[in-house]
Amino acid sequence: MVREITYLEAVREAMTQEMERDERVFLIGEDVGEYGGAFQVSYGMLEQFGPDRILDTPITELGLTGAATGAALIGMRPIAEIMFMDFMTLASEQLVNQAAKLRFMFGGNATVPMVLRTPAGSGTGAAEHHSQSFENWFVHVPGLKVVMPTTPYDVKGLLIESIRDDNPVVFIEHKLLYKTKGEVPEEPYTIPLGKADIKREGSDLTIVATSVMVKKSLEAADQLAQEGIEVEVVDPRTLRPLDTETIVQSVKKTGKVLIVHEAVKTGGFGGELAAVIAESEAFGYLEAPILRLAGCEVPIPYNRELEYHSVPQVENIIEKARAIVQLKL
Amino acid sequence: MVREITYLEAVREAMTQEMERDERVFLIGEDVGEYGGAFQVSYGMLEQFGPDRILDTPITELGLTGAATGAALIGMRPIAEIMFMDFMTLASEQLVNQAAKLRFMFGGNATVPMVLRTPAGSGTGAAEHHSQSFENWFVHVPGLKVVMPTTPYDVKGLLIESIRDDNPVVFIEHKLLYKTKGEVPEEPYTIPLGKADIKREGSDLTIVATSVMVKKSLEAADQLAQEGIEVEVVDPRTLRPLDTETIVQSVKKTGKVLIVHEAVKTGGFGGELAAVIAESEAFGYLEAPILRLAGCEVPIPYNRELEYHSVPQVENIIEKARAIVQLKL
Amino acid sequence: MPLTKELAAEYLLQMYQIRAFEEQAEKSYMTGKIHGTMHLSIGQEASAVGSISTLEPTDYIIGHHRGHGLCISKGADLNLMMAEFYGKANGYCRGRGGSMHIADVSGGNLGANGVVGGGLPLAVGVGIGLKAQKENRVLLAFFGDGAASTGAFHESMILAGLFQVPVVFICENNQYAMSFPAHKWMDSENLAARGELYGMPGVSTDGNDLLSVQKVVQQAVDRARAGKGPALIVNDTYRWRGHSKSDRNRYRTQEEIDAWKARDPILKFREVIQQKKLITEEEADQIKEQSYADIEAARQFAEASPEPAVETLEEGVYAPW
Amino acid sequence: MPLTKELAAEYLLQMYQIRAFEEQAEKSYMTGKIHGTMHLSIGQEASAVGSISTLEPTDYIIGHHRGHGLCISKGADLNLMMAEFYGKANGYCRGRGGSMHIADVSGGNLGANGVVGGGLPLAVGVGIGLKAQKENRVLLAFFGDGAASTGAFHESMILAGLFQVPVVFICENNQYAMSFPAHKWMDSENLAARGELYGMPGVSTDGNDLLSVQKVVQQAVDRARAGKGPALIVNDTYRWRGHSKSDRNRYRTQEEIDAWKARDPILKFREVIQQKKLITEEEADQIKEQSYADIEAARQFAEASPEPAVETLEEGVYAPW
Ligand SMILES: Cc1ncc(C[n+]2csc(CCOP(=O)(O)OP(=O)(O)O)c2C)c(N)n1
Ligand SMILES: Cc1ncc(C[n+]2csc(CCOP(=O)(O)OP(=O)(O)O)c2C)c(N)n1
Ligand SMILES: [Mg+2]
Ligand SMILES: [Mg+2]
Repeated sequence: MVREITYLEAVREAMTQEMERDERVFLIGEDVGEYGGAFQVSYGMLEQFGPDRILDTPITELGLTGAATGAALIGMRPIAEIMFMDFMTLASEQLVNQAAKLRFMFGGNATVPMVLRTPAGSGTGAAEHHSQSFENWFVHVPGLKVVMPTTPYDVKGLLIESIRDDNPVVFIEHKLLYKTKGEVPEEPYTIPLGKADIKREGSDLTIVATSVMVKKSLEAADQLAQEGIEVEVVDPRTLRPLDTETIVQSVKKTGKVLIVHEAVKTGGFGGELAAVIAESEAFGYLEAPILRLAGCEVPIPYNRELEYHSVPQVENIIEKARAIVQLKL
Repeated sequence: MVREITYLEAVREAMTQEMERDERVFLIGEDVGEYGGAFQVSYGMLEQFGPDRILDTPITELGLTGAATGAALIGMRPIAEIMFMDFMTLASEQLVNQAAKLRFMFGGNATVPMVLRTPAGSGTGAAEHHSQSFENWFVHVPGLKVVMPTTPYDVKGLLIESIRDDNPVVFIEHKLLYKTKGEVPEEPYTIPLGKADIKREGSDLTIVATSVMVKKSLEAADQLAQEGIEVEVVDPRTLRPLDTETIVQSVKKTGKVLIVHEAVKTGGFGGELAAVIAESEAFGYLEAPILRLAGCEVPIPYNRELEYHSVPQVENIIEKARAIVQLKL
Repeated sequence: MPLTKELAAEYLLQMYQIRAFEEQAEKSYMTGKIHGTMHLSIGQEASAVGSISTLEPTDYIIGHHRGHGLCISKGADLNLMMAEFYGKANGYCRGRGGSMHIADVSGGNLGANGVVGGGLPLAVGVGIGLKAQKENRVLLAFFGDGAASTGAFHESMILAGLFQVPVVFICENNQYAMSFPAHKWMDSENLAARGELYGMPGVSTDGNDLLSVQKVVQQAVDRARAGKGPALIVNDTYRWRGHSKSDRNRYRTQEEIDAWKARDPILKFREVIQQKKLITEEEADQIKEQSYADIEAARQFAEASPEPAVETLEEGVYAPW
Repeated sequence: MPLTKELAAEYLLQMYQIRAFEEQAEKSYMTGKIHGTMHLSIGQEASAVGSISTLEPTDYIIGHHRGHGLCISKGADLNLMMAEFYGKANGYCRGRGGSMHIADVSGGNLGANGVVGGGLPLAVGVGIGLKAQKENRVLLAFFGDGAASTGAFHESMILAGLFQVPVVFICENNQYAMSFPAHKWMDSENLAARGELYGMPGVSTDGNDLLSVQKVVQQAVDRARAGKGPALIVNDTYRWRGHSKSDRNRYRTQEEIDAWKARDPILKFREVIQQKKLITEEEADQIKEQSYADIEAARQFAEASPEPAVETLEEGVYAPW
């Protein structure tokens, strides 16, 4: 049987194996060295690779993101870590205007192979400034690829693929998934970007969910199965490029769809998913409106109860799914 | 007959009249003083109000946005200008983490009345770093309001309303509209945020468009009318909060909808619009898929021809609208 | 101002209250009564009290993530503060903000910030507003050595110098930004030297000596109030505890920690005022007991306080509500 | 290096080519052959040529929005450069970049940037890469006085000093950021003084004197190549033209402009080399004619070149394509 490791260990193993394989790969970020990263993701890597390949920076989100971009521009393959997704706001200029555009702007005569990793999400009581999810910002930027993995297996395969990809990839992890375990082969392997994964097959309803909401949707699906409702859970895994085909086929099969993500509903990635379905041939197969279940229209509050209720939970998914299947809208 | 002025003059008049009315209002930005702003929007205001109320800053997008936020926090009503929307990337931390969240984070015991104005859009040959539109980034942020006016009349009424609003408002102008003229009353007036405007009535198809695309959609509608196709053009004007009601009613009436915006299609505001329609009661009235016509998946190139073809033009709108109405998809 | 018996007792009380608050915070966390994280300012009490003791009640402060001590020095109600730390409905932020965002706008505390350096641009704007409002108020803007490396710091200092705002920028240089040692890119003198280049006086001082902190900050506050513009002050100090609960202290030695503990800002101040006969050993001990009792009362208040109602979740996002 | 006849002629030619390119750019714009905007570096030729003349062909530069002169100094093919300015298919960026984004990565020109200060973080990363690649290459990173006020500058200087990258940061202080006068917050000495604080030598020089620019940059380049880390250099200079086509020059006086024109960097260099008998009046005039002829040829090449095909619009967004 295959070895089990955590999501966090899968991130570390992917980075480590790629750094062993390719000396152009290095890690740069705040407290990624001795401290091991705020979540201990890179713990031990400084000892293995030394300070020339594990670069600890002062608090300079814009600077370190641009540094990764510049290094990539001359043939290095950097991995940059932004400690919390909330601080991607500070990094966004270099990511959006430079990393994403340099190649096109220079007529295709430049290549920017880099990965920008960052943990998103609420549930840790870290409040408004350490809990956000806004992956759709980067989905909206041509030149970027956006990956949002759910399982340790997907993490390792997608991160290795992202490091080997010749484009800037935003790799969004989730704090609540770091400690979750799963089977992960020891040897390096890749999962292509742009391929969705059907995490559970079902015939009554398609749930398209991302990141931690895939986990919650699977829990919901198990309980719904006991009521005889068979839910298909589709995990896009890569948000840009998006595997529209797999999503559309699933919706054509079930005729009903629920979109679930943690990010605030308005302006979120769920809108893109709904639009992709509504403009596709699946439109003709829809037996119910396309519904979204997503974060409330609030910043993430500190109080545990309020925080819990500001993003979708298993019971909310069950309720919404049931309503769609029973067409009680 | 009412006096005609340009969109640009309407912005200036709204700021000027509010500054005359309320001494807490001031303007801060790069080159907004002697230079008159990169587009001459604030030309003459330094002479009228002096350097204590027209604050010229060095190049400090993050700093000046935070400065506006801090001033608002203690009772001032600042208007900040970011010279090009592309540089909102640099301002986003203070706007998203501070301006948008302070009130909620402090338990409702803070108020942040400010307006952040910025020109978006392509068509001026300014290339990748001076042509972007990504309004959906800010639509995705609870605590912000987002306004995107199309006509000189709407500009004046919405900007005065935004300045008087007690929340941070992102006010997105369009470079290509600055020189367009329209009737604008001389006295101050307001237009409520969150109210869409039906710019043209029609029965065959609803086009929901924003900013310069409203203008292009109206041109398209005139030509389509000659073919007997009656298009209804809905201009949300405010993107957050969104006037869902008006949009849904229009779609229920026409049964067909085309969404048009300049921003890149993937991850854009069109997704939100499509989702809002697809989850509404209008869903049952749809006779065709919900289609989006938006910017190509590229940064805005310099070459005039390429730039022209990277965003929707009148002929593209006509073609798409015709296809939907004739159900030739 | 001259150090009277009353003031000496007041400062000592505040420093002990800070120490006691932080120790209680740690206990509450350890016993699982708090989720999330927190940043303790034990060892930095003199920087907070020495700086803020120079203000009028109508003046303002802006804090940072390690801000409990700043709130207490600004006169926060310990009950409401502890209630917020517990995320309760009657806390300063109705349980929305918690440890990292305690604010009391009407009381002149414009809040802590979860974004390192995030308070600095705000400080410039507050300064612009204070200038316009012409009520001779001033703002103390606190930040850490880590915040000084952010672009926000550079832009804010330039704008502050340009507009000559009545803001005193106070860097609490506790030598580390999480695990990153300040000395790798600057030290307190180096940082203070930047003041001049930004168009304002810059000075560094012993942040563990309440009276020397008070002296330099008072001068800067008087200047600012007189319309002579901003200043940059660096309080050289140290945090005894780890950065936050996730800290394993791999990046520093026990010797270093012990050496700084030997320079306890509270004991240092006690000695001074006892020597000056401004207080007796017994009085000082009573004050210490008093402060721990105040915090214990606050804990009980907080634990007895109600949780915010879930129905209120969306309140306060927009004005009015 | 010693100033030979050949080098003197070469530098003069480059400066005249820059001047001629900018004058042609302005004409092409005025006659409606170009849309968009452009930023002319007339008056700053010595800063570009003096700085870049210190490099090996395998070294790198990063430019900024006023970067035509930098491209020419780095050895750009005038035809491909003019073609890009015209937005043609055979331009350096296939017509995608235009005036503000001319780049030639394989030729060591990592591009101009439309975001003020946007090239500085990139420069740090290039420096990190050059260190790792161990080929003793160096990078010159150019930026304006306006870029120096951005947070990107501060963070980049700290990182450059920390990692001791082989990068020479060159500020072309032409006294204004659009209409904003640098002197309101700094001057060349003030800016150069920050180098030390960031952990690198800082020096300012007469940016209109090619030889003094070359001298200070050469020292910095040699240091960087020897692994001794980065440097900050400020070339004090002036732009003769408005900021861009939208500029009405309201913020400066004709007297000021004339005073700087009297310090024409090209004439200044001509005098020096003629005095040193490195060139005759006639030879210098021939070089001038030659350079204008080169630019005229480039104009004809550009105007005769094809527009990019619309079908190619989406090429180059992602690798591979
Ligand atoms: C912009 C930003 N980057 C990173 C973090 C994560 N973080 C929280 S506190 C901290 C260290 C701050 O150091 P300093 O400013 O010296 O304050 P101290 O913690 O030492 O009191 C970091 C890196 C953050 N909150 N904000
Ligand atoms: C981040 C950013 N803010 C504003 C602008 C608009 N802008 C273009 S050039 C310029 C002035 C730049 O001044 P400086 O760096 O001194 O270069 P110079 O134009 O004087 O050569 C400004 C404000 C920009 N391009 N980027
Ligand atoms: Mg610190
Ligand atoms: Mg300049």
